[in-house]
Amino acid sequence: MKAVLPVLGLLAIVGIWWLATIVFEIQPLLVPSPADVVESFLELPGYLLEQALVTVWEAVSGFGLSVVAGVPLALLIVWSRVLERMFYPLLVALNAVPKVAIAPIVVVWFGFGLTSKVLMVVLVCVFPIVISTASGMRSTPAELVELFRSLDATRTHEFFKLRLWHALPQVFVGLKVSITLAVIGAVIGEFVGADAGLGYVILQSGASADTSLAFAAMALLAVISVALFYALTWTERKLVPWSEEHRVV
Amino acid sequence: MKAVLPVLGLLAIVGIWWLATIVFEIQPLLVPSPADVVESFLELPGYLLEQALVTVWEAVSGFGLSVVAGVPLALLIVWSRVLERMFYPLLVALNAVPKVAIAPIVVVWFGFGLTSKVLMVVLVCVFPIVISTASGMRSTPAELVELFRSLDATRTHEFFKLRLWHALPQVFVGLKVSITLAVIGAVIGEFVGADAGLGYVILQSGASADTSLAFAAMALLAVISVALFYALTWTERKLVPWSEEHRVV
Amino acid sequence: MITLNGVSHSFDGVHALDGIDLEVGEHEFVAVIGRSGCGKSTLLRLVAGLLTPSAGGISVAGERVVRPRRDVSVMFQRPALLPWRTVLANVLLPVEVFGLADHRDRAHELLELTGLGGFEKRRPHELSGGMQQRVSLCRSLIQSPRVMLMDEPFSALDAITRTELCEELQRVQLARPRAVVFVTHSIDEAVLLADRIVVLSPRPGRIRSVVDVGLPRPRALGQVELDAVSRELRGLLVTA
Amino acid sequence: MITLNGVSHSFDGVHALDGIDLEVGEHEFVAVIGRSGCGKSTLLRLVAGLLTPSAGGISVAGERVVRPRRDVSVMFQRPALLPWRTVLANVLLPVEVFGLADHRDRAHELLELTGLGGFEKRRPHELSGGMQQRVSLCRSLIQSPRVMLMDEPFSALDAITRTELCEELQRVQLARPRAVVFVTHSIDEAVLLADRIVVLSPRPGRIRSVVDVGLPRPRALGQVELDAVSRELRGLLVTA
Amino acid sequence: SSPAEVQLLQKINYLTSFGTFGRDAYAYVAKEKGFFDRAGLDVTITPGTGSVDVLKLVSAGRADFGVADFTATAITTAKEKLPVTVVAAVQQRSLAAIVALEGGAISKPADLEGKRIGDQPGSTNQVMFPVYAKAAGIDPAKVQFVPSAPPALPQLLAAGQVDGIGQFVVGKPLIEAATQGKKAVVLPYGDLVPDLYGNALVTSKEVLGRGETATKFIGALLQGLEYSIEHPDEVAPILKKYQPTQDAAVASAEVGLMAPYVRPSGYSGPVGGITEDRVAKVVRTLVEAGAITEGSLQPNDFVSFGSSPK
Ligand SMILES: Nc1ncnc2c1ncn2[C@@H]1O[C@H](COP(=O)(O)OP(=O)(O)OP(=O)(O)O)[C@@H](O)[C@H]1O
Ligand SMILES: Nc1ncnc2c1ncn2[C@@H]1O[C@H](COP(=O)(O)OP(=O)(O)OP(=O)(O)O)[C@@H](O)[C@H]1O
Ligand SMILES: [Mg+2]
Ligand SMILES: [Mg+2]
Repeated sequence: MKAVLPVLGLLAIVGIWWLATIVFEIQPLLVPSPADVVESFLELPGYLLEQALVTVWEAVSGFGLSVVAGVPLALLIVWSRVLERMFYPLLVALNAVPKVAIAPIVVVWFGFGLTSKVLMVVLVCVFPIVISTASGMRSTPAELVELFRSLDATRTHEFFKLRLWHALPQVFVGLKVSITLAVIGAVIGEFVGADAGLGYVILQSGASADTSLAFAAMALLAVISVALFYALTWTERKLVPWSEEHRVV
Repeated sequence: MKAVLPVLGLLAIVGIWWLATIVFEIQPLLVPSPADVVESFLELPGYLLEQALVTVWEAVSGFGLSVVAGVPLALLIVWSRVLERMFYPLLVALNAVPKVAIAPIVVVWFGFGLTSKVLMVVLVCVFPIVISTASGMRSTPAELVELFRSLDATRTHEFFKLRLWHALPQVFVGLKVSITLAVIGAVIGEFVGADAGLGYVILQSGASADTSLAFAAMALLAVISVALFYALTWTERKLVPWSEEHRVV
Repeated sequence: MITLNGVSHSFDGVHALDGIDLEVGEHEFVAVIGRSGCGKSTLLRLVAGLLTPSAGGISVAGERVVRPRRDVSVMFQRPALLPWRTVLANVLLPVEVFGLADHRDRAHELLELTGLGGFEKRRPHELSGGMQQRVSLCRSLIQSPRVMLMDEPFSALDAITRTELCEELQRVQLARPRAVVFVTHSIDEAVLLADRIVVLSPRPGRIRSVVDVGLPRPRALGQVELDAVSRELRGLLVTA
Repeated sequence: MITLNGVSHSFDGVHALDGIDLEVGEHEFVAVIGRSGCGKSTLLRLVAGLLTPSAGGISVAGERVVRPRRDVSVMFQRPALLPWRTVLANVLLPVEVFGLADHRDRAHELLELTGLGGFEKRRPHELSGGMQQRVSLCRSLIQSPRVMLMDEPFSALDAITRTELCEELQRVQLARPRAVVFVTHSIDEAVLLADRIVVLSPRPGRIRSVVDVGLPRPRALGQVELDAVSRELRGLLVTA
Repeated sequence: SSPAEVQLLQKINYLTSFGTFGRDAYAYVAKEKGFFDRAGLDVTITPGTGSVDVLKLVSAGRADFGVADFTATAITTAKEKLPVTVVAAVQQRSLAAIVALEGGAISKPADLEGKRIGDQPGSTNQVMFPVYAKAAGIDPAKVQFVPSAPPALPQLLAAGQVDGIGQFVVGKPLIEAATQGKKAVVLPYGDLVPDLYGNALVTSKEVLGRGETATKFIGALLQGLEYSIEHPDEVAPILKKYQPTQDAAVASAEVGLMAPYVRPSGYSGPVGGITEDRVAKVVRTLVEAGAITEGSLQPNDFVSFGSSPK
């Protein structure tokens, strides 16, 4: 049953899309019909899946790095008002720089290899993780913070035995926002200086006006994101069973 | 005092950047020195500020629309498991489509005017707002939900008098993530078809290899984002004074 | 007014209530006492329609309970105040939800009565534990229900305030009687207020015995007649 | 052990405590009673070093209190359990924070003693209100502090459990006396347990009087001598 | 080849001008046909993302060679003293053109007045338009350029958002394939401004300093270019082998179209040849067009005539 609904939703959307391409007689160059897209995919299934794997790998490793970097960053920010005041605005500023515009610089710096793509992913992912983790840690109920104070707990304990745990559900919100951005980050990295990955396929097909192929690649991206997203949701359920979100209300 | 720390942080970063350009003898075409960037800005201050205004307007109106669309969407998703199961995956999928890749389609559809940029902003912004609002509404403490149930409150009341209020602090996390993305969304929109805005400036300067001008535009983008971000933070403080985050702990 | 018919309830792995049969009259004040964790709150939740019994049936005013009813008010064991609302707005919540006419005066009256005058504009986190409980009490009193379910309403209150509020509750019940189910840990309180007292045995909660308090009203704490009933109840609780 | 010197405290706009002078001996059990909202919890927080007094000075073991100390344990009015920890892990929290050797056996013992045996692996939201309070009690008992601050530790417990735990507390205090400040709403409890009872007047909290309970130990609830003191206290509270 | 031989191969990083289309396929041909192997080179081909990016990557040493538009290279080096230099002209005439759809508003240069042309800001097509307009006898001020990103151009044209787009001549089959059978009208700049070069092979001065290797690479790549235009039918399968997403028909057509630009009728020099006279002329034209300032660029600043094919 559970699986039926998303499939229904998908069918509804695909149906509307198909109808639109027929009714409005949209040129395939602009928006190809679902059939065109499927056909494009079936022409090169092996190749596309291979490229998809490349992108997944970049996205996942960048995402992992972002978690490893972002959570401690959030900790530092909540830990010290001084650090927060000094570097939080910079983080916001960094996040606001359009990644598409700095992608070439990143490639110049870090080469055509995996590094530059992973870095792009990190640049895109880190901010949502930091901000939601920080906000989660800050929203720890006053009564629990008081408990730790009363035990004269070190700040390390306050952070690792209390705030981080309390923040976990919100950390996951950050992670879920990030994971879809991660895929996009990888694609942007691939737009500049790559010869593999779905981003490269999109670039190629865009430039050769092969819109159905681009759509096929984007559909794959969507599938990847949805899979990664629900993998996270599943992890959350396992890891945060006490969260209000999972109680039957 | 408060203002001193961010300025210190900024100076530290600019200092490191400057040093790097000198020590590694980086070519200005790749990374210009801060001096080059300031010079570029001072050459065309009026023009750049005008372009900045264009981008701000696009970002802010798109952001506003995203709030107007995203919060009700989150409501629907929390309201009905069926709707959630049907459309949440699609939303995730939509978010995973690289905006850079669909920007051309948006422009083709909605023309070179404001509409296409605003739409790009909405596409970028809506997801973080939806996901954090939904998660905030879901995490409403069971005891408060039970209170509303015991009053036989309508679901409308449950949502508007309870869940939405409870979610407000988390909604703001979503908004803060979105606002910086909004600026990027506007820029991506401008990349594809515009004759004004900072994105256009970056595109133009990129093509003419005027990297300092591109950096000046990006610095402006960063300033805009930081300003918008802290405007939101300020609003949050005024609007959500009960939040644990604002209690002195 | 309230009928429970062989009601049992289990939470995964914990058997909380077992075979409860109980009848509460239209104007009857029934107190429920029992060891901590024996299922008193669960019992109230079941009657309120917030939980569905694992077995047995419950009806209120002749209708099977399948969901909460507006003519049943619940005061929870924990204050459950909305942190973003002022004290006054918290008290007015049921009125708002029911869409009733202005009850501001009534709210002020109740707050005054419970000693919270002057705190109307404060937020819950600025109140002491007992004050929060009183706000929650005011909130449940502002509805005028046919059935009142109260879960240890005075547990966080000092002896004096508690006595005052008990007297107030007696007065209200005499003037305008309703069906009340009142969970308490204070035997004296139960004896003072109740027509009948239900003693539950420890987990799983079963009805150990039902004691009729056949004493005339109004009663006052410290009356010698009450002490006898209290002693009887204490004995029942120990052997429950 | 504890010395308060003209201690006052105000929260923005609310004058909670005013000019409190109090001395608690090294092995002395002091109960604090007073109307709800009179500043009892605030008093404990001040002694615990969780709040800084607006005026006056506090010292514990001869040192000025500027921050919480590890030899002072606090049991809060609300359970304050960590929702992600099991009951056992919640009880073991202080041990973990202090970095002490394994206290698992002690924790199981305490849980057994407070009637929570079998619930070690449950999470707080699966417990009744009284059970949560008992977990919190176990957590504060697992530390072996020189000073114990307890804020209405038995308020959510039934009469029987309460009596049992009171007796246990008396036993512990006789065997290994410490300085205890014990906030309660139950006059009987105060008389049963305390060496001295501090009566606070309503907001702002001032010391109305200090009653010495010069009765031999162990005491038992229902003793006639206790009743006399109880009556005196009730009178003081009413006129406080 | 045995491991010992592999040891000897010199590693070279090469960037195409933009993506991997028929017009850039000659590098794959050189690789497939073993021209690189025979020159003792192990070449890695990476798709480029436009002239300025290629110039940046080459000057930063991320790539040893790359292909960039000659005009863009001239303009960029006039602005920034980059350590890059042109070593060969891939096309002897500019590929720049305005492309429109048949049956639309544009069929000859004179139609351009009052029309909207979509193009990337700063592209050769846009920069050189005044020169082209002058040669065509129209007023450049009367043509409106709508800035937009390269991948969006065919779609904008197809959707009628613009009347024409800036495109390379060889883009014709692509546009026609994309618009499903509509014929494209191509107005090549090269027809009226024959002096302009098309793409150029650029490298850094540092790589040139390595001597032998550079010369060998240039030779092998141009051999691939020559082979491609002589055997256009062989190009498509080779490209498809390396880049499965490419449309073989479009790729062959592109190579076919490109041939007369690599070796125009009447051109007697070598494939890839570049001469100081013509470069000087181009620089002058650029100054006239206002793209660079007088005296900011000398031919020897950005072209290494000594290394170019003779
Ligand atoms: N964080 C706070 N902010 C503002 N006012 C507060 C705060 N905490 C307590 N107060 C006020 O201080 C006064 C004393 O509160 P306190 O919690 O000490 O009372 P208490 O004696 O413990 O009452 P109770 O018996 O109800 O627990 C109350 O009037 C309360 O409104
Ligand atoms: N949500 C829940 N999930 C699992 N078990 C629960 C839940 N709520 C209550 N229980 C269990 O049901 C039993 C009865 O709980 P209930 O809250 O009804 O007790 P109570 O009589 O109100 O106790 P108290 O006097 O301490 O409030 C307890 O053993 C408790 O562990
Ligand atoms: Mg209960
Ligand atoms: Mg208190």
